[in-house]
Amino acid sequence: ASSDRESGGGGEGGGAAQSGGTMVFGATGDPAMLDPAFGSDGETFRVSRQIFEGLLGNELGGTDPVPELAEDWEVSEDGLEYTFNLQQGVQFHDGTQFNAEAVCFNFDRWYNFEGLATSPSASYYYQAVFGGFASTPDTPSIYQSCEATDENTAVIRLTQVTSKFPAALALPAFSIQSPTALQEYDADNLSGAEDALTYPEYALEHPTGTGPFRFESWDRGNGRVTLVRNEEYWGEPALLDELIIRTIPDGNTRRQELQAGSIDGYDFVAPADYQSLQDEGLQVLVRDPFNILYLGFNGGNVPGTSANPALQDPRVRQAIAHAIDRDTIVSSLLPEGAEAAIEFMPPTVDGYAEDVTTYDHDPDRARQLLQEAGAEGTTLRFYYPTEVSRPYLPDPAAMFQVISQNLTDAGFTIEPVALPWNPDYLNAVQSGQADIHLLGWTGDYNDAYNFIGTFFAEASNNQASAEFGAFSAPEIFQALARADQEPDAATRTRLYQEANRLIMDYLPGVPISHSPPALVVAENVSGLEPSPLTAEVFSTVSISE
Amino acid sequence: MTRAGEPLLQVQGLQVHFPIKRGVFVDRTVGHVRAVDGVDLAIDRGTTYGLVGESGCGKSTLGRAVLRLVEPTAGQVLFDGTDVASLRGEALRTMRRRMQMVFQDPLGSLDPRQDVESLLSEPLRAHGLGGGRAGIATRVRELLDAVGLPTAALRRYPHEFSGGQRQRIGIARAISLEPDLLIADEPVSALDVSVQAQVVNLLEELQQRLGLTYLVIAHDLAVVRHISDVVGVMYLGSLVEQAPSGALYDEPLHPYTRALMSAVPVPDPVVEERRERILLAGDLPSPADPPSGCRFHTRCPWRQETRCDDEVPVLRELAPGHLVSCHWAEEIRDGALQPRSAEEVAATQGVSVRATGVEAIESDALVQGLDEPIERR
Amino acid sequence: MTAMGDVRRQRIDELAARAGQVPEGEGGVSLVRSAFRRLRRNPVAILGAVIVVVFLFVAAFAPWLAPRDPLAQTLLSEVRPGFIPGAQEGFPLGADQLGRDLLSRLIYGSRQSLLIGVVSTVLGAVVGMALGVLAGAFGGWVDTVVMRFIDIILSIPSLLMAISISVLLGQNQYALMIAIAVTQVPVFARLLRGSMLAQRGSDYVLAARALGVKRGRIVFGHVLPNSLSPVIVQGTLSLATAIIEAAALSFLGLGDPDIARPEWGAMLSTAQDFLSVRPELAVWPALCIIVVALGFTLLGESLREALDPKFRR
Amino acid sequence: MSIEALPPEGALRTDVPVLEVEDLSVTFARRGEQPTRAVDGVSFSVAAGETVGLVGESGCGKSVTSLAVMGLLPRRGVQVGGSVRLGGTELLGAPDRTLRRLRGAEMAMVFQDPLSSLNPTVPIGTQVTEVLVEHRDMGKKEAATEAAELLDRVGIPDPTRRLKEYPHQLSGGMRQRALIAMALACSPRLLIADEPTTALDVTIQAQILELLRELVVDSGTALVMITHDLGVVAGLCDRVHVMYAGKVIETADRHDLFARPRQPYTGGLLASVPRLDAGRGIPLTPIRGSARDAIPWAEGCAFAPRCDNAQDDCLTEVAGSTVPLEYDGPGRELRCRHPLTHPSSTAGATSSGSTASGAGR
Amino acid sequence: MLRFIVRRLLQLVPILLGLSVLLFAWLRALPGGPAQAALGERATPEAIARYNELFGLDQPIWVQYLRFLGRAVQLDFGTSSRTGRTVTTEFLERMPGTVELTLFAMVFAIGVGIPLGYLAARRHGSWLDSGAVIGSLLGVAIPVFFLAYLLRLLFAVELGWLPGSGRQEVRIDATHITNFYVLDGLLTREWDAAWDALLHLVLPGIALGTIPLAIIVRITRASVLDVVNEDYVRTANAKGLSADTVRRRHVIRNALLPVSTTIGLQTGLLLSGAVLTETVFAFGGVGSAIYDAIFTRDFAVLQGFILMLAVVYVLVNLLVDISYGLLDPRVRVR
Ligand SMILES: Nc1ncnc2c1ncn2[C@@H]1O[C@H](COP(=O)(O)OP(=O)(O)OP(=O)(O)O)[C@@H](O)[C@H]1O
Ligand SMILES: Nc1ncnc2c1ncn2[C@@H]1O[C@H](COP(=O)(O)OP(=O)(O)OP(=O)(O)O)[C@@H](O)[C@H]1O
Ligand SMILES: [Mg+2]
Ligand SMILES: [Mg+2]
Repeated sequence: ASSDRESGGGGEGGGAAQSGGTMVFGATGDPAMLDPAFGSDGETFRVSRQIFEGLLGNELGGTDPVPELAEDWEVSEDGLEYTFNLQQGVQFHDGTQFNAEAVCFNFDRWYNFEGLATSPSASYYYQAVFGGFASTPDTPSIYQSCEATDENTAVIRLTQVTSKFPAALALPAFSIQSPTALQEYDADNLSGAEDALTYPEYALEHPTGTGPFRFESWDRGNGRVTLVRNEEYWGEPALLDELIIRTIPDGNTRRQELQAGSIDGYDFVAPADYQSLQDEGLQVLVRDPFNILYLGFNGGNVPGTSANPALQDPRVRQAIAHAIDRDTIVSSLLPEGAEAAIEFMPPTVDGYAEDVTTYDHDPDRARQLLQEAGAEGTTLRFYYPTEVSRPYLPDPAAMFQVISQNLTDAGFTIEPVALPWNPDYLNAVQSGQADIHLLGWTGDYNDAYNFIGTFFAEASNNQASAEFGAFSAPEIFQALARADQEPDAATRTRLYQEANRLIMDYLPGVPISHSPPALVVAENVSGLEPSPLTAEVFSTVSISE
Repeated sequence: MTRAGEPLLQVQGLQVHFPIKRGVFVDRTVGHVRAVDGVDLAIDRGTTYGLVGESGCGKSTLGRAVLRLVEPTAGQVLFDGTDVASLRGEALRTMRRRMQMVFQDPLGSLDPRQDVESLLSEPLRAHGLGGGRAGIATRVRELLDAVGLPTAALRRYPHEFSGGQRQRIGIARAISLEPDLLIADEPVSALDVSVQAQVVNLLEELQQRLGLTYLVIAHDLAVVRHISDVVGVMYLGSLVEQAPSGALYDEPLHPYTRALMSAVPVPDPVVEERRERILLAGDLPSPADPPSGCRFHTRCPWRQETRCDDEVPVLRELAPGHLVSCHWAEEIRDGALQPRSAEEVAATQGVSVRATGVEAIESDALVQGLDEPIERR
Repeated sequence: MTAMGDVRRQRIDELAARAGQVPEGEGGVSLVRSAFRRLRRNPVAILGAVIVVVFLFVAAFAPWLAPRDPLAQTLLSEVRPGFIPGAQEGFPLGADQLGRDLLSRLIYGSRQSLLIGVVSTVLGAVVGMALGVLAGAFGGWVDTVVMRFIDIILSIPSLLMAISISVLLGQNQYALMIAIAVTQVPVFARLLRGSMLAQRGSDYVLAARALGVKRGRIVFGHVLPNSLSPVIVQGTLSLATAIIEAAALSFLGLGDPDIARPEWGAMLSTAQDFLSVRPELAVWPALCIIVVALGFTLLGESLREALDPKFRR
Repeated sequence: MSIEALPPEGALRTDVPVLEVEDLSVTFARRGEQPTRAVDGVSFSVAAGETVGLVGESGCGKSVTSLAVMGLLPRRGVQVGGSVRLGGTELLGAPDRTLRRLRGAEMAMVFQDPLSSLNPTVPIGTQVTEVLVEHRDMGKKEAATEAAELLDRVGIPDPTRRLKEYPHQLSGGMRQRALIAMALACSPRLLIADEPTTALDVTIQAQILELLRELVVDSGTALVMITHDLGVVAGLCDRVHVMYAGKVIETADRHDLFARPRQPYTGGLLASVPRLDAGRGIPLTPIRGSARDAIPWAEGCAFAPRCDNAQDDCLTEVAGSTVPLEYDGPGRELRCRHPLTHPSSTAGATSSGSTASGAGR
Repeated sequence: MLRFIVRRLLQLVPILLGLSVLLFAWLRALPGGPAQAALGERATPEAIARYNELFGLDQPIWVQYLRFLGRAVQLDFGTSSRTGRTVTTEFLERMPGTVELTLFAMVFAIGVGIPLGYLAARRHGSWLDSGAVIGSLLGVAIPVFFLAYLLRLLFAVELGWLPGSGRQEVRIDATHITNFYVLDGLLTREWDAAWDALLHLVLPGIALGTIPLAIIVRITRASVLDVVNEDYVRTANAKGLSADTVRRRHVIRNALLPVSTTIGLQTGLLLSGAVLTETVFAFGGVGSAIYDAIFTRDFAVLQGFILMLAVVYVLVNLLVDISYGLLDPRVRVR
């Protein structure tokens, strides 16, 4: 695994990477706190990824899980028991030893969360992967136990086979933290009042991991987190002396600050800026697209839902799909490297099917379908978010306007509804208030279920989530469930492909595009490898005068 | 009109005190400005009562209290037998028809946004008088004619007229309701002498024609004397002397009246050179903290030890219809007492000549204003 | 000779008749009209008026003036993330980020921008004035209550206010106008109250009371009309600020949800994302906003002078 | 030098006039508006110890004349013509520096409204001492002592305390006294008083007039008294100039003027004033119309429209020339073609008939 | 005087009470409650219900309000749902930045506005006059986000003279005692830190100061025009004072009276309202905190901040009124 790491350094023509220096990186927001176990947002993970490591990590510049703190692992026949052989000679930042005990301490910690820590806001990823807690017998957990069979071997048992495992262990949420520090700083003691969680001292001041950087300080007033090189790092030590992550919410400000030299790089480059930044000699590092943007339909076919009646007619849904000019959208609105999507997951994920039903841009066909369905002039309440820019949706308003124009051209009537992203938009869309809406997803790890399972798995009672009008399509639900529980990778891939075909036949929404988000760094920065998961590590980065 | 014998207006023991408020949560009254402090007077039908006095002595307040434009603190205002103070709401409004007022500032008392026609017809409409649209139009023209303005004035606005013309409009408006009593609060003091004479003539002429009763307030003794039958002299909230105008001029009894008379310049160098002047020391004391005893004792050239300082003189009738409130009126009249000079008076009164009292109230009002958010832009 | 003498005699009589007559000229000159006359003589006012009139004209005749459909994404297929087609045949100012004709959008944008300005100002003025009248007419505890209420509104950041309103009412152009209007309410209320309180003590109000004019008529017939001039002035200034406020709100994503409908503020804020590609997209709408704001402000400023009692004659 | 140090009265009464105003004219020309000539060829002179009165109705140009003398008219939009000499020095066209040196030191002015003429935010003391500091090179302390003396001299009791007070803390009479104190600070040769008592009560007015009278007598200051109150003029002035519509229409010695007014306007003014010593009930005899009815002098006698004596030749078109200011007996000048005659019984003569009936209709 | 201050402070009570009721009711009435905000994109209804139960959000609103009030009087406004720290801590950390920024903006607005307004008035009708009026207006008519962009483009990107965002250069390791960065720099004798913090105030300060600048220019101008026509200025001239004395003692002093109230009012407004400016300059003050709180439905922060700002606002206004009394003897209180 460590060889992967070493090979990553020389991205830029192998120029001798210098050691030293401070890098300032512009982020869009403050981290929520610094304990990744409680984290669920990108800015928290951007910091924790530098401080912490998991048993597994992500392939540099890719989406596949690779060994990190675990040298390797074995899976039992039944797929329920994982044996991890751990790296030796690893120390936490507080000087304590990393070993199997520490690993199990972390797993047990998660499983034994109580009270507020079990709320979804606190432990979203744990619940997404493992289900319930020891304290919540109603919601079973797929975690059974962790055993340190010796100093460097940890055995983890599950109650159920899942395709998420072990890939999910690469998620930053499952980073291994120092048991001593966790205990000393009361890491599990989430308190709260009324409408807020109060994080313990550990999460605010003492995040202690094994990663290449150590936490130094967090200056909230000035919006800056300072990390310093971990001199005792077990692998190749970081090149930078210091990594400062600074919050600059406004995109133009970020760009101008980079141009002025106040920061050395930033994330979430506006697609329009890719070219001009490059022209100025800055390095735009485009990530491979690992996301999906779709236009969701409230096309449920179950009586008693809030679904739009017209959208229950497959012809109307197909008409929408034919109306949308994805190629123009991709070429005009999305950065170079974006692709039109034909299904609800990116091609790089196992389970992608080349041969799903496709719906080309064909306004005439759309009109015709609409006519057949007797739904010309159907009014669609088209929801789109404001005050947000997502990797898959850099400019929601522009996207809305173009699609809206496409649909109008095809004979629909559009009633726009704009809402602030969080919570209004998400709330409205997920409770099924929209007829059609824009939404998307960036994958957490290389797993089909992480995409289509999240969208179309049975939510309850033989129905999909309200976002898609709670449609009922048992064959899709079954296909997804079967695939998720299939331990054999090849079979699983086949099952997911089947699920994708079913989905695109049913057409619960129109997949639109996969879009490559980018970061940008100054000319003198080298060694930053863009990650499709937006999980960049800065240990390979160096900065020259 | 029926009870011709008795006076049209009778004021008895009228007091108007303005509270001085201050407080933390709720305003507490910490004192009173005794603007009018116990005034009795009576005005006979068809006569003119002139009221003179120094600025701030309470003349306007008295006039306003009679019309109930300010609430009297105590006392009675009997208008044609009815106690005005007891009237409320609609009854008061109706009563106002019979008592009207002409204001000192001719421009300020006319709404700048109303043309003359609307100015004059408004009171008629407010009281449902004039007999409809056509009736009102005729009446308005009559009014204009009565005050000597051409019909062309109807469509014009107050700012387009000269001062005298504005005052005519004010008078026309006041008489539009055919009142019995007209209170004229300094009707001419804002006007040039030549125009002042026109307005004074007009007032007299109207009185003759319409049988009006006047209460004329002024600080100009000459004007008051010219048009009044009876003149009252006010000092610091109360009447100090009242007499038929001839009598008052011929033989002023109160030291203050004497001083006032002697201070009025006469446009005749010969008279001016001969005239004996009685200069007063200092200014009007604060009505919030009036001097003890005789209110005038702080400035009085005839002040006598202790009695003037301690004992409040009452209004006595020294001659028929000639009332005066001075302990030493007879002695002064007979020349038994000699006046002292202003300097001497000032010296005996020490620093009390200062007139900060009034000012203190002024600033206090501003402090009160401060409690409200100061209006800024 | 005698004939001549007669003529002169006549002239003397004429002069004599003139003395004591009201000034000549047909019809009275109302204050508004005399203010208007002064405005006409003031070059600053004329400049302001010309600007405002030109933009009103553009707004009124937008369909005839605009060369193209402001919504048609004609050049969209030529747009690339780092490239927006510039001026070309048929597109005098080039296209925007969705391939729409910029000039046409600017022209149509005047409609929405002015509408937002006018509606929200009128709304804010009406509500604010209602509060102001309440406080100014009754005084006492009503005044206290109203003014405390205004204080409360004032101490809430206007942005929060605007956002809450658009969240409460759903995001639509009316919510936007209401949101902007709410932020204007305290200004109008305080202004009118202050000016009414000042008027309340004036002699003509006392005169009206003495004449037995009813209270309602005194307030609405006398005090209010005479208190309006600062409000009118503020109104013109508010028109300008409303348009700018609309820009700020759409910058925050709280603008008109029908974003295809051109509006300068929204155009300017969307253009922020393309400043590195085509700054003109921002410059033009910004220029429009500035010029209109300037027009209204100049007009307001000269109205202030024209309505100032000091200059009355 | 203090006031007491001045030479005694007699020595100052020389024939050399302190102030000579010759053919003074002031035109206001606002952009976009008709130019108005507020003062039109006014000439007069004042000798030391002499009091000259300028009388006339509101708007006749009294204040503008005084401001022109002081050089206090705004620069822009105002044209000033003629000549103003103070002790032989031409003031019109003199540089600002010279004027500032003279103002306050050689010539001083007292204004009508004592409250608005005092700076509300500066203590009285400072407002008095600043003149001393400016013109008499005094130190702060010395000036304060001197200022207290000045206040005392104009009759303000407890002057040391008053120095620290602000204008609003003083009564109207005291404010006017303070203003006079400032004017007197440098014992100016010329004092112009522009309606100094109009805003005051009669009793206070009497105090102030007394003060001015003493001043002229004691220090020989040349006083220009501007007023519309003929009573004030009668008591105070040596010579009187009656103004109408920007021009002097009659000039006379005080006694002459009141005894035998020649201009119908002057006569009218005198007849309009109700007199304390006249009986009740006799109607006043006002001039009809108001000052606004004046016609331009270029068309004829400005007073003609209101004048009962007006004849054809009061108009320029007939007479061929404007009515000139002419010699009218010793010490008198008159601008009238049809003056009043038999002036010994003015009031009676003019009151009957036309004037009264013309009034107020 | 003391009585006056006490009275004004007591008047705060009803304002704060009214404000708290209003805020509380209002914020709770907004769709998408705190649970949704806290739980994020894909929270299930059950999770939300559990959250609500946990935090008592399912109880009647007045119970919630009383609980809130009870804690608020002890200056406990709860915890930010975004940062998990107490609102009071957040406020104390954020307020100094806003205070520094406001002060800088006002110094800029006053320093430029008063002389400009004075000159404009003295040259009434000249090009300088029109230029000052129109120029100050331009700043107002440009939305602040665009102005920020232009300022930064010129001074940070092109010229590189000034920092374009933040409160302090992140590479400087400054000690913070009071969170007033400039002051901290001076206290700790870290001169470069103080200087750097000051430089960081310049661009946002200018952007923030343009509106008060425009208002100050206009009011100064109008007020000077009024004052030069006052009788007492004529008196001062009649006394033969030097032009300089007249200007200083008699014109400017009085002309500044109305300006001073405006300054106070604007200061009050800036202290509570620099939301957009602070956001586009990534300036860590209360404005940007409110902005974040608005978009994350951070009710505790919104309530607490706005109530505390209302106190600041009223205190500033009180200060203004007191200082007005000091400046103008006519309204001086005893
Ligand atoms: N509304 C009021 N509140 C408090 N004090 C008042 C009020 N109105 C008048 N005063 C005070 O009452 C006293 C008498 O005032 P008033 O106006 O009656 O005097 P006046 O004789 O008419 O004076 P002037 O000749 O100046 O008009 C003054 O001291 C004045 O300050
Ligand atoms: N700054 C000015 N601009 C234009 N016209 C002016 C100006 N100042 C005075 N006038 C005009 O000059 C004329 C004379 O005014 P002035 O002030 O000298 O009159 P006055 O005799 O002092 O009157 P009053 O008795 O009312 O003080 C008036 O008609 C007035 O309108
Ligand atoms: Mg009065
Ligand atoms: Mg004058």
